[in-house]
Amino acid sequence: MQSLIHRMLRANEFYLLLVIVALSLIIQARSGQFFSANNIVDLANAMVVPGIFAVGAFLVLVSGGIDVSFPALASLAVYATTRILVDAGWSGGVWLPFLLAIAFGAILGAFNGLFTSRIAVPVLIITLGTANVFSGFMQGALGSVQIPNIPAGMSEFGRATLFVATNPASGLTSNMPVSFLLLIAVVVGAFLLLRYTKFGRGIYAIGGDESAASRAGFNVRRIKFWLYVIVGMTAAIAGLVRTSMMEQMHPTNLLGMELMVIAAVVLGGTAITGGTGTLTGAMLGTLLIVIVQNSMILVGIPTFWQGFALGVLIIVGTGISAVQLTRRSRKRSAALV
Amino acid sequence: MGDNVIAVRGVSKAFAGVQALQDISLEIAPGEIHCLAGENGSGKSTLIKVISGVHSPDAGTVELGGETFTKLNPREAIAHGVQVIYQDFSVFPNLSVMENLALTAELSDGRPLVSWRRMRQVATQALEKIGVEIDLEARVGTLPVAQKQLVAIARALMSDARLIIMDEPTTALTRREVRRLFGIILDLKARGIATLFVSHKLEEVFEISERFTIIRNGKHVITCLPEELDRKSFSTYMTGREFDETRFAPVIEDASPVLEVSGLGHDNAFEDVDLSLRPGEILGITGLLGSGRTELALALFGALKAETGEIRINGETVHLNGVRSAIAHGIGYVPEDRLTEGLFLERSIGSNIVISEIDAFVSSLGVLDQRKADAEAQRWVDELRIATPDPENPVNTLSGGNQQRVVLAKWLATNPRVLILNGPTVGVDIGSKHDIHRVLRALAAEGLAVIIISDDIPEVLENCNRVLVMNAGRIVSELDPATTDEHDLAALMSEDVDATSKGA
Amino acid sequence: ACTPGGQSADPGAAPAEGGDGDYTIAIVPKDSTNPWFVRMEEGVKRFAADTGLDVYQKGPAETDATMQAQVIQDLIAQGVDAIGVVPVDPGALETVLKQAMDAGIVVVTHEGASQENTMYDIEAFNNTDYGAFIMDNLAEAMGEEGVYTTMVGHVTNASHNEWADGAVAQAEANYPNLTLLEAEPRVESQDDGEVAYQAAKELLKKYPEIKGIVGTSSFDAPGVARAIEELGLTGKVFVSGTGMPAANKSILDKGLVKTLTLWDPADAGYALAALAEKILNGEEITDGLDLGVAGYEDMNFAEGSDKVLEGNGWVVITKDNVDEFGF
Amino acid sequence: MYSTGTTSPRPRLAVLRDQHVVRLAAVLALLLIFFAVMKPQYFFGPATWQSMAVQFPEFALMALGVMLTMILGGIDLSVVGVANMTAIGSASLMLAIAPTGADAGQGHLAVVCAIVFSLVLGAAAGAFNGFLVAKVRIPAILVTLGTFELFTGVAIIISAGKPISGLPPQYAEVMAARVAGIPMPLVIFVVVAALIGLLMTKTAFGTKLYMLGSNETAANFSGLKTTSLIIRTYMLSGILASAAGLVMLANYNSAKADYGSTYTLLAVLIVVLGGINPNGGSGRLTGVILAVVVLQVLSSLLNTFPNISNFYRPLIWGGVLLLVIVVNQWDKRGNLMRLLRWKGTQS
Ligand SMILES: Nc1ncnc2c1ncn2[C@@H]1O[C@H](COP(=O)(O)OP(=O)(O)OP(=O)(O)O)[C@@H](O)[C@H]1O
Ligand SMILES: Nc1ncnc2c1ncn2[C@@H]1O[C@H](COP(=O)(O)OP(=O)(O)OP(=O)(O)O)[C@@H](O)[C@H]1O
Ligand SMILES: [Mg+2]
Ligand SMILES: [Mg+2]
Repeated sequence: MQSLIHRMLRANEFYLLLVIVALSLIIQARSGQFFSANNIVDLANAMVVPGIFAVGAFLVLVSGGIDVSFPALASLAVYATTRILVDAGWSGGVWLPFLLAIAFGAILGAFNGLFTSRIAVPVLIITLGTANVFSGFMQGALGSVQIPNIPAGMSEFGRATLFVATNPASGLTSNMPVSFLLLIAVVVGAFLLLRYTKFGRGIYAIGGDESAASRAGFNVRRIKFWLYVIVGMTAAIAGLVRTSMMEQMHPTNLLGMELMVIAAVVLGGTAITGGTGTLTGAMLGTLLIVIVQNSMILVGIPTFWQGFALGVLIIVGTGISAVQLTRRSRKRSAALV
Repeated sequence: MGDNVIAVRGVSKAFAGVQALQDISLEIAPGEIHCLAGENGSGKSTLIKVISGVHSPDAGTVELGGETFTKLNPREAIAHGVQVIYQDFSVFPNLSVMENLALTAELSDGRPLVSWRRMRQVATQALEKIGVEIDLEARVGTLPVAQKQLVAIARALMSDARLIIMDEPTTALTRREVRRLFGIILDLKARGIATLFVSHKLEEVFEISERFTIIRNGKHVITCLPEELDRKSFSTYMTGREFDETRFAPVIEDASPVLEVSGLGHDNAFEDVDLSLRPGEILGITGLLGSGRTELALALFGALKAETGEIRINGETVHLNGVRSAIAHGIGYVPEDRLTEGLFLERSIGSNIVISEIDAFVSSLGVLDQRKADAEAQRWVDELRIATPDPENPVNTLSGGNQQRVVLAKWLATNPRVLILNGPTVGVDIGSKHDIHRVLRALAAEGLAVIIISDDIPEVLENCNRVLVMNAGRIVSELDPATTDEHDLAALMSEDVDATSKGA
Repeated sequence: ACTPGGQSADPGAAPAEGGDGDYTIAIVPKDSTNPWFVRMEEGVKRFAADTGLDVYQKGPAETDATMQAQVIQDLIAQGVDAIGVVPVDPGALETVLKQAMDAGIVVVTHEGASQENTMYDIEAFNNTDYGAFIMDNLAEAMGEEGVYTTMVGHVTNASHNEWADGAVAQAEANYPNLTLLEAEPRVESQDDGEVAYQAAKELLKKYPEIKGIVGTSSFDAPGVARAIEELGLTGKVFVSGTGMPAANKSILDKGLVKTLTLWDPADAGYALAALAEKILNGEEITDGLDLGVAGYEDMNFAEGSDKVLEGNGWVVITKDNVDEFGF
Repeated sequence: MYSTGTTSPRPRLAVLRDQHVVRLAAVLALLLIFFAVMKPQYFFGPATWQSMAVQFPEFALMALGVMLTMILGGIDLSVVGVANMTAIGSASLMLAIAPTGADAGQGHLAVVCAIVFSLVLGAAAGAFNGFLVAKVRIPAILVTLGTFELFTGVAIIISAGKPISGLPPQYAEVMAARVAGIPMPLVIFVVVAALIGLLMTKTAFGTKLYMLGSNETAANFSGLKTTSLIIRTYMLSGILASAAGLVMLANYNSAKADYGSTYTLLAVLIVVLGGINPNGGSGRLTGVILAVVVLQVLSSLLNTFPNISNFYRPLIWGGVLLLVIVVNQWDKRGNLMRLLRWKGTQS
């Protein structure tokens, strides 16, 4: 029991949870709205897309890389899907869009995987290149434009609701989107993959020590390749969810999200150097960022001050866990100054 | 010999510009304990990597269990009973001891899923087999070096291997652990498992091996039985040079100590340490891993703040509140782990040497006088005979022994009064070792005060004029090497075993 | 058509050399993914087809003032005859447009009423009036009473803020029962439908008294409408703003938004190119200018300006006419 | 045993030993040839080059800062935020000292004050980054992502999101001047790049920077003042970013919180393409400058094709980056360079 408490106190997730609770209480105190059913549902709604992206970013970080290409990858995969289906006049269900988008995501992920598994160059560099190629291809070669009317199956899926949460005081209602189940499925899937498959342990092993992994008999190349295929597929899912929920295809809507998502995952305690981190942490980190981004008005932070507040939060949030870590390691190897 | 565990025939391997192996052949019989010897960079690790399928040879074949391979991958090697304990252990620092032990076994069965229950069983058994206790849940990265190595050894031993290859397995082990390892090797032999053993510690090699293969510059020199060689001819085969083994006799003129320590203590790493050191002395501090020797060294170097006691330099009490103040007081420190603490691997040999005194080459205008710095670097390259065609090359082009000379050069260049060396010849071949010892003696003769921290007993006895034995954080005795023999010292170090294990 | 080398040598010579009718005219939009400018390009192409001149649209890859300036810089280097710009940010382009004019290139702008270094700027309308008109539509939906607030793409976006200011001024002047939300008078959608949606949800949760939202960016109204629908406030809270017909058909049909306003960017693109050609041909620009496309047939200088030409009006879309536009 | 290692001849110039730089130079040469053949009318016109010379210094200055921090093993994603914040700060200061209609004397005073203020503010912002990285020990990527938001936030707060313009004409006179026909931004960049080059190769700071980036623990054990080194490096990056802000202020004659929003990734792209190791410890200024030129030439070349949309720009940039990576991998042994060298190499 004592070791459990001890372990908890050392865990980054614990501090993150404290920060989230403290922040929630502040927001509640300032707005009286945080703990209302519909606000919680709204946050869950806002969490879906960044959450799915965060899973992919997390997988790559654990394997020792940093992927900045997933928003561009998702945009291209989903743009191509929507374009094809709209042009073909598809009016069936959402299964085909998902199938297509995931297939495109897999192909583009394989493109990433081909480079990362064969070239000994930091993943950040490679994906910086592929991200530009993806968005350039979408905007240049495909001449992407906004697609206002997406296939009916997609918009129905985007509107599909699990349940409606009503705020008894104000009577406001918020819909819990069906896509939240997708987020859960992706997280659970990633959890099972990481914990119970050799492939998943291989990702941790590679992140810990790549050459040791290959000596232990892991096929490092193959693992890396399929890792990026999987990340491509999850990114495409996130992109399709966003497009479906907006009921419009904005090709550039997702671009620029990458750094915030990576920050969220790192905030959750995943090491940039690879090998360590938990999905719980990654999700808590994402939740924290989502809460902040979606509570500025609730707290009453003036529009002009919102960027400032976000910056302060990132610094304070990461600072807390950093100080925690430093204090721990300083105990071991004191004043190296 | 058709019944060899392994037969390497005519293997060659070149890396960009380096012929690492040239027409090497080697055979090992079941149950044989075979020693592979050679200087740093002679190609031992490369040969091992060829056998284990990490590198594919440019020419030649590897025969395993009657099958002949021109190309081998790690899985095939493992499947044919080859297990390697690598020089860098090849453990996963981020994973638990359990996974480190069991993953390889899990991988070799065909299922895509892992079973944590099975892994726990396998890991428990693996540790039982070598008779050690390590927390299965602990992350390997947080373990001390010796335990990491034990994990690597346990992992290699658990599969039904027919050949265990150990690349310098004893560098980080204490004597006690070495004894246990040798016990394990003999046990393996009894079960018909062969061992290929690489070590730079001669006495170990002679103690355990049944046959030697010596290589030099990637070429086979000789394969023979231990009785056909004495230590001297062994060294000569390895290096092509001859060495005399002599003892250090200090020339101490100035009687006042340069460094005095009294009542020094830190947390529960070490306590109540008194010592004094005069110019020209070489003081040995020896003790098992975890005896507090490294913490003491760090405290003397200002990297660890001592909580009690005081340090006096030339009679004056000083407060070392950081590495820089230690350097300012003329203290230098050659760290234990040169790769992570001592060297800037991608940077040039020259800048590695001059980095600690670089401000001395800056003119009043703030401009670095590169020519002066280069000359200084070249001086040390010559002085310490660092084997490189060009000091502009990165340090990682050097072999271990030469890298260690670079670290040494860096500190000598700061012109210290006291030089502390923590494990100065760990993993260094006898040629380099001899050179390093020669340099240290020469420096002492010029008036430098030296502290050598090492558990290599011959090294300490041959090169020091006084030896302190540390045990469980305390200095338990002071010896005169001239009147001490190896076995007495070893006994002193491992005395009072209970107290020692507490510190580990 | 291009003059090799693109010489800056001879500032005075530009419009005069005209007459041979063989011009290169480049239209530089804010970006090109936005359907707005895709539509604009149709007008530009139509003009090219009508006249047979080398007229093309070339914008930056993203809505970014600095990238737009670089595109113009490169066009100057290539020595095009005229540049028509829809500035991302007029202030940021002053220097580069001055260089263009110094190099003898004809410079005209659209949606750049504050631009100094331009020969003429054409506006489909006056920004303040347009904001007022958005307000009129919103006020009507709100029954001319209640609390409202405004939403802009970015607080850094000049036109959006002018429209929003115009809307607020209109409310103050003509709708005494409309009150601007004191605590959050202006929120940001970051030109992102998702952010507009989330921000609207927050607003409506925190300030239940809100009855209307003035949208400006074309992402605002659809995003806010989505929030209104989800929160169960259809018919209780209203939004108005700019929007393209096809993109907003569903929210109009559902009655989430009563009216949207816009001007047809294709016509603006056509007019911009036509104006440039007229200047190149040495024609005099006077009140009553006819640029040959609906809404721009009788352009007049804005009050007190000899640069800004205003056309007549904007288009209102409702669910009844949404299908008539064909874009 | 002293004969290990190869004895292949070494080109005299250190730069030529860096295969990555050689390859980048080869890419640039090919590109220029292509440009000259395909579009001679632009290639041989001075206007093309002058236009490029005005364009790239903005982001190239930022890239220099990113380069320094990356050599250190960190990164600086806040450069655009610093540039805009300092530009807005100094523009406001100029307007306060010399409001519209002020005389030339006031104008000149305002310009000098503004430049000094901007650089000091940039240094302070950078020092803040450095403090968080070195002392609080937050990963640099998070620190600078956070401070990017923070600095941009400050910029929005002080400017209320609006452009600040109407600067004293003296500013434009100084910054839009030409020195021997070379536009001022390029002059600034060349001077700054030369200074940074000197700093990196001719001072102890430069050597320490590389060493620290290569192994921080060893740097500590070698007695380097790592904390101060880190803070000073981020400060330098802040100063460079504020210089970029001053150039932007001149190029657009105004300052605004969201100028140059695409420059962050562009600067990182340049640095990485230039061969700086993202893990720190190696890379050359020459490589980064070559990368800047390659990307600028590519993008200007692209703009000479009216029918090719600018959207191809990222595609081509990304393609070049991947190409260089692949060639580097394929050419591990430096065959390309051997072609450029004289014959006798033995192994
Ligand atoms: N991956 C590699 N790439 C290039 N050269 C290599 C590589 N591995 C080894 N070498 C070269 O091969 C030679 C032999 O190296 P090896 O590691 O086998 O030495 P070793 O005998 O293990 O030395 P030690 O006794 O120090 O362990 C070295 O000179 C080295 O330069
Ligand atoms: N992956 C590699 N790439 C390039 N060179 C390598 C590589 N691995 C090893 N080397 C080189 O091989 C040589 C010997 O390597 P090794 O790691 O065996 O050191 P070592 O000489 O054995 O040192 P020690 O005796 O301390 O083990 C060194 O020159 C080293 O730089
Ligand atoms: Mg070795
Ligand atoms: Mg070796």
